[in-house]
Amino acid sequence: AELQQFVVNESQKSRIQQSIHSLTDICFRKCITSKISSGKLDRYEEPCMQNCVDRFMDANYVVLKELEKMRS
Amino acid sequence: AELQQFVVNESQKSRIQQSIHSLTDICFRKCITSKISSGKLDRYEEPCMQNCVDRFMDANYVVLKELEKMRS
Amino acid sequence: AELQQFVVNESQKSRIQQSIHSLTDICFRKCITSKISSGKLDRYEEPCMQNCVDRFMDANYVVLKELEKMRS
Amino acid sequence: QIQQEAAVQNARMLVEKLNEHCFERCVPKPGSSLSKGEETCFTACMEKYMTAWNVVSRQYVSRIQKEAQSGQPNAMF
Amino acid sequence: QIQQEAAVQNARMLVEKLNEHCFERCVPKPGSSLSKGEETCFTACMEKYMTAWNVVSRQYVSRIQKEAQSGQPNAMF
Amino acid sequence: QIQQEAAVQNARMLVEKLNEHCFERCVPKPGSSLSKGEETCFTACMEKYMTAWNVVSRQYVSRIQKEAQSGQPNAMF
Repeated sequence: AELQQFVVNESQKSRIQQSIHSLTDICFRKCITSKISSGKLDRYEEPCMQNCVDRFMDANYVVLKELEKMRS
Repeated sequence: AELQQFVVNESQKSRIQQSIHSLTDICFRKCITSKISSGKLDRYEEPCMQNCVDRFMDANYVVLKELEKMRS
Repeated sequence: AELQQFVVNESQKSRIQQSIHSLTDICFRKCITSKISSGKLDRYEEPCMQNCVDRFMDANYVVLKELEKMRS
Repeated sequence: QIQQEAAVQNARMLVEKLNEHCFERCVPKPGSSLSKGEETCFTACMEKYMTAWNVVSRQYVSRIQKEAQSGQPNAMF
Repeated sequence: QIQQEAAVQNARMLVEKLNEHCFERCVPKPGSSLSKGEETCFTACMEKYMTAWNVVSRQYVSRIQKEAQSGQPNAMF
Repeated sequence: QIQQEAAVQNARMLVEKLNEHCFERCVPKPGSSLSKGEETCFTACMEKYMTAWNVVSRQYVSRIQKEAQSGQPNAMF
């Protein structure tokens, strides 16, 4: 049972890592659009990255709600 | 032998599923280009999706024929 | 130990194959931009593909140097 | 159990792709909340993507069945 | 050992994505060597991508924790 | 047998990528059949992609060999 729990935890962690990579990919493309001249995120880019994560999760939530509606 | 058959079938099914996801990805990008205002596929989009699948398979067939020519 | 060596070699080979596919993908997109009219690489495309591989590796090397600097 | 695993995997893949496409299309500049227009676009896009997936499934499966019957060389992809 | 394997896998993925994005952005036409400008762009882009990855990690993890506490349905993605 | 498996996997990947790129480039609007022009483009594109893959292979392998000899830190990617 302990081993099983370990496997579940690890695969959950790996799914979270995967999502973080994928979100960074998507949001970098959306938010970092101007010429790259500094290594810092500027005052437009940082909130854009944060909003991008939150709006993606909101949108994901919309999908889940709709899928539930369909099932019932 | 039964188990082996089961594994073969499952991996074939998974390859088909994979192709369907990949084709939907490619053809959605090609055929759904105007502003999204309805959940239905319109009279241009639906045949475009169908043709996209068939033409992709035709093109795939061209590749296979050429590969065979090269080998011989 | 022999089996282990075999697994290491195979997974290294598979990583190299993976890199080749990924580089072909990236560099084809960068270097083959004009209308496709011949199966040969033209006099601009071939050196572009070669430079693309080398510059990608250079850039990768820049990343590794920076990561090392950070660690120390 | 393996089959169930595969079905979950399949559904997850569909939702993942759908999210990517529809977020890309419907939320060009993510703001401090999802606007009504973005949400409407997203719901429509989601339906469209699932319909498109169904159309592709039907077309693809009927095509490989036809090819299998006519004894054409099997498609690798 | 599995955990270490996972950490290496994670770092490799980050470097891979970063390389793809920054090469795409900073080296539009690969020449016979990496120019000074390309290298500067690449170093900045690398730092930016890693910062972005950190911002996403923090935002994402705090969001799923909030959702877990409020008992919302678990996100599939 | 594992090696053969790997070779098949490798060939499949090449065909898959080639199809994606060339379909994208040569069939902008899929019609009710593959036109002669589309097919010609596709055959040329296929040859070009395979040549490109060969050029990349040669260049990449010779580069990592050179790096291995000069004892440079190993590239992660």
